[in-house]
Amino acid sequence: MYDFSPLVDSFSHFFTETFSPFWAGLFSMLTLGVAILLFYAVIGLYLVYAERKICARMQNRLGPNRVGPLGLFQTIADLIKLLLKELIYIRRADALLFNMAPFIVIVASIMAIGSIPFAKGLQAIDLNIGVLYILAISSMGVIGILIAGWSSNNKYSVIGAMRSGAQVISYELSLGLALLCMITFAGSMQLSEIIKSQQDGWWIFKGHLPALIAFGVYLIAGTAETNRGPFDLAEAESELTAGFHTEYSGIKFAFFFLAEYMNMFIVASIATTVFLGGWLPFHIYHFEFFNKGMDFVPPVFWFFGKTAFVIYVMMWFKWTFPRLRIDQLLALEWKYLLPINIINLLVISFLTLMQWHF
Amino acid sequence: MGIEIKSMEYGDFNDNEALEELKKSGSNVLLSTVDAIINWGRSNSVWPLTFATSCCGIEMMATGGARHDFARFGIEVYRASPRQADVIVVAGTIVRKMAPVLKRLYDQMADPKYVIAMGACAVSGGPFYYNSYSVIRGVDQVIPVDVYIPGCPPRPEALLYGVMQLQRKIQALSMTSEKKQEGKSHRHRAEGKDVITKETSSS
Amino acid sequence: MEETLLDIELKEKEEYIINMGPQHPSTHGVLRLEVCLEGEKVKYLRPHCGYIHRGIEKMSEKLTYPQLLHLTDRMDYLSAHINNEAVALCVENAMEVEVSDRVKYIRTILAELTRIASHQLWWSAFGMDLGALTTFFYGLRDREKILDIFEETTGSRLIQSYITPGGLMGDIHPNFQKRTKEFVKYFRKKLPEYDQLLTGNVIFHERTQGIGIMSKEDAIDYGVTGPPGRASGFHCDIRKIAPYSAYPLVKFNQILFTEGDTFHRYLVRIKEMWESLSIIEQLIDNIPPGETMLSLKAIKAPKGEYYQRVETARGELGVYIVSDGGPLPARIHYRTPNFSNLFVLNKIAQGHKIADLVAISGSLDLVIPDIDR
Amino acid sequence: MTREEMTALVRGKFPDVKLGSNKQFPEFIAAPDQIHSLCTALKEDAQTKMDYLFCETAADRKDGFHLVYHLTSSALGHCVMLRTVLTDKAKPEVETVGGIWMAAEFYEREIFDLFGIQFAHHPDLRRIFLDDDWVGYPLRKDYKDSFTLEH
Repeated sequence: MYDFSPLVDSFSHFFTETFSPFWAGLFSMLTLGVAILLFYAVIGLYLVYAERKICARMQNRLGPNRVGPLGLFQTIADLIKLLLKELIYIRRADALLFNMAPFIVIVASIMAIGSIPFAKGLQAIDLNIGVLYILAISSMGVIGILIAGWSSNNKYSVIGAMRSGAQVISYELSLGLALLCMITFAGSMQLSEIIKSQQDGWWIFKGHLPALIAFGVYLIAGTAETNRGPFDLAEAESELTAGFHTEYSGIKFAFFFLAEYMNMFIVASIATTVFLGGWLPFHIYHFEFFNKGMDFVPPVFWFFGKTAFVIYVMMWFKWTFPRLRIDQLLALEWKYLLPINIINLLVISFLTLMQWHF
Repeated sequence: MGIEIKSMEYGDFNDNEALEELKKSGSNVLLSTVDAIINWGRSNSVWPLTFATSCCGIEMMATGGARHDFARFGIEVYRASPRQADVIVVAGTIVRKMAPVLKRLYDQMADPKYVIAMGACAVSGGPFYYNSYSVIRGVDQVIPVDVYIPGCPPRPEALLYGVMQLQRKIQALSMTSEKKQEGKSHRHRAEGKDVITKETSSS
Repeated sequence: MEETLLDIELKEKEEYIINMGPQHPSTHGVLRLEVCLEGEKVKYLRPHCGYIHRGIEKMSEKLTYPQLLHLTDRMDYLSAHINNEAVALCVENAMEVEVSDRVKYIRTILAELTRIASHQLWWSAFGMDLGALTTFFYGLRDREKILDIFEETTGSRLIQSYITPGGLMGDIHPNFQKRTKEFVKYFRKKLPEYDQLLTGNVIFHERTQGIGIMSKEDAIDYGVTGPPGRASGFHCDIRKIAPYSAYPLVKFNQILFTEGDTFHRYLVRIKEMWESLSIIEQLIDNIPPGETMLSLKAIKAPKGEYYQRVETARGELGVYIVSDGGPLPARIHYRTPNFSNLFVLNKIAQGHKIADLVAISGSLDLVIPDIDR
Repeated sequence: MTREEMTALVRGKFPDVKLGSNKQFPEFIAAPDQIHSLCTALKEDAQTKMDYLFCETAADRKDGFHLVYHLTSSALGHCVMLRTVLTDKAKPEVETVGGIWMAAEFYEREIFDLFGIQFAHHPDLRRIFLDDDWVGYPLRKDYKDSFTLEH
């Protein structure tokens, strides 16, 4: 019903028919790039806004409400200010690395967005190893963080970066294994295929208990991946002032700030795609009337609704839990999540072999 | 409590003379539009530095708390790193040992940066004006101040009003003129005496 | 910053030194900790204070007793009433006058309200130190209720200077009793919420239990009083040891633990809030009539030396007055609780992670102007 | 332990110690070279067990710097006040009691900072509140600087 492929196809037809192949490729890439950047900015800004409103709600406050209606333009004002703020160059800092770091972080998250399926056909690139691609790209961000911490010539930054490095590398394992569980179910790494395999039910429902466990592990590991919530050790305001981005000002700081929120969005959208059926509507088996109604809601809404839910849960984590300590954080990963995950993977492989899932 | 508090119209806040003076000068249409956008952004997003020395800091925390809620104005993003902060609210006494540190903090901040002197101690030394061998009599001897908030300690409402004054002041500034440093008052020490020279009205 | 001998010495050894403060979110003020790290582990640390040393003791030598009282609020501003009470009691003892029962009752109620307000703020800030940001708003929400009561009676929210030698600045507001009772009722319901949010949290337990253990001997040796001392089993509640004001009349428990870790320092304060509520409840309905200010001709301490100990929210506050008989003290010294509580940090934080250092210093509940005076 | 018992005990061990006039606590005035051994004795004696030094401070008086120690016993609950007078205002010096009570180490740093009293054998006698290059000792009565505004 809401298939975007004809629309996307007509665009690409338009380009290929009007221009030579080279220019067509260039123009379509440019269009996509601009679209993704715009999308990135809007989502990033409004995630910041949402977080501020949600945390205000949890804390009996109002949150931003003066700039524009309901404070909707608050983050835009922040962006304008950050854009025009002085960029401080740190003496005796490694200038090249120092300037490069924010770009690595932000490029990693922009690249990951390219392969997220927002709706049927609404996907910049449908790689046949989509899950692997996203995992690989989004974990590149940690290189940016490490470089930022190292090049800042600041002791707090180094500690923050080292923490972040240890954390992300460890939790990458859980993240990957949790996704591997679902890949075992779906039998494909292509994101569109994974969604297709959920047409008769989302994996979180079809996959029995193991899928639920994998989802839980994924959420924890995902939160840790984004350096947020109870796992925000890399920044750890009360310990390391601002962690790895202590020395960054103006728009470079804004890059880190935005990338954090975009990473959260990416993690949430992968969770949506792999566990919660992506843009597929919610169906109840043999309840045709209800299902029809659900089908009526456009897939984009389904996708963003589910993503918003996962993001909300992650924000909820952040505003409720105290922060873990670095050794506890690593203990949680290596002593609990990893073994659970491996056993879970074995169980799921067995289930898939026996064809016991729905 | 049963008291209905009517919200104050924005126009009801009277500008002080310094602000009126700043607003007077004109500039061309294009630049003033750009100015307006920039100033809108800057004035609505003043992030304070997590910095407090004494009692006023508690009232600053109370302002951030649920009842007064700083966040409504978009000021709740307390940054612990001076690089990312826009305004330093000097909440509390500054003593001779602290003054170089404060100066350094101010220098570490990225432009445009603003200073609010909160409380009697930061304005003038307050209760420690006389007989104290270590208290700096007013933070404006160390760094330029944009807005003074009297009180010991000022109520959260006073801080909110001070921040709103700062916002209005930012909106009156222009990027073309040399006004960035205007409207800040310094106090120079001349021959051991404090001489107050407000540089607000010079242009 | 100035290069201390220590810095130079350490450079030679190539140790990893970080400076926490003077501007650092977890030092709650302008304390500077010179922390030597090995990886994330704290090898040792050196506190540097004086960034808010205002010379209150010197200033007080030029002020009369009712005047110098105003400076005491500004030392430990979270225990302003109790600081005032300490000076007032000391001067009253010196003059050998006794205030009416009404004054004693009101002073005690205000002191306990102050204690609750202070612990609420500490709870807020402690949660923040550990990264649980929501506690900040829960604590401040309830604290505002107490500040309302203060404001109605004393005219000020934080720094009151309401208790003065000879009595009180004025009588309590007619609403005082009603609103205090309302608050007690309200807060009895809200306190369990604190437990739900933080005390029962698994991560919180992990972060605090067994961290920064202070033995009873250390507590006594370093003179650590107040909740940190009592968490180590040091019987140091001045309200019990040397009762003053209306404390001899009320029944309350001194909260004592023997574990002495961060978690028990936390627990002492939570339980103290319950005790304070019960003290207030015992007194609030029984405030006897009487005058609120003695008619004293002149407030002069006779020649001699006087010492008064009181229990603030952070521990033992001692006021030591040397008088030559005039209206001004010849020397006044404040033995402030935070000064003694600070230096034990090096001892108990060694070997822990830097995140634990933040938790430990948070659990000591330091107010920096009280250290530096 | 009552005031009389305390007096008898201290006078028994240290006959030179004079009795002070403080009404609140039993007060003993010892010579500067005696104070360390008096403190040690008070802490170690099983009858006194003065293990908690709750206040140590100084005062600038006409006859010299008065150094005042307030001691109490955490187990037995009795208090005592010790005093020693450093008559040489130009070069006041006394033995540290930091080895007996850790708390004293920091009180003494404060006293050194504000009064300029030297504590012999103190492990870390530096200024605590003021800058290292501060001239003078503010709590002395004759302290003058160009910064202070007299009222």
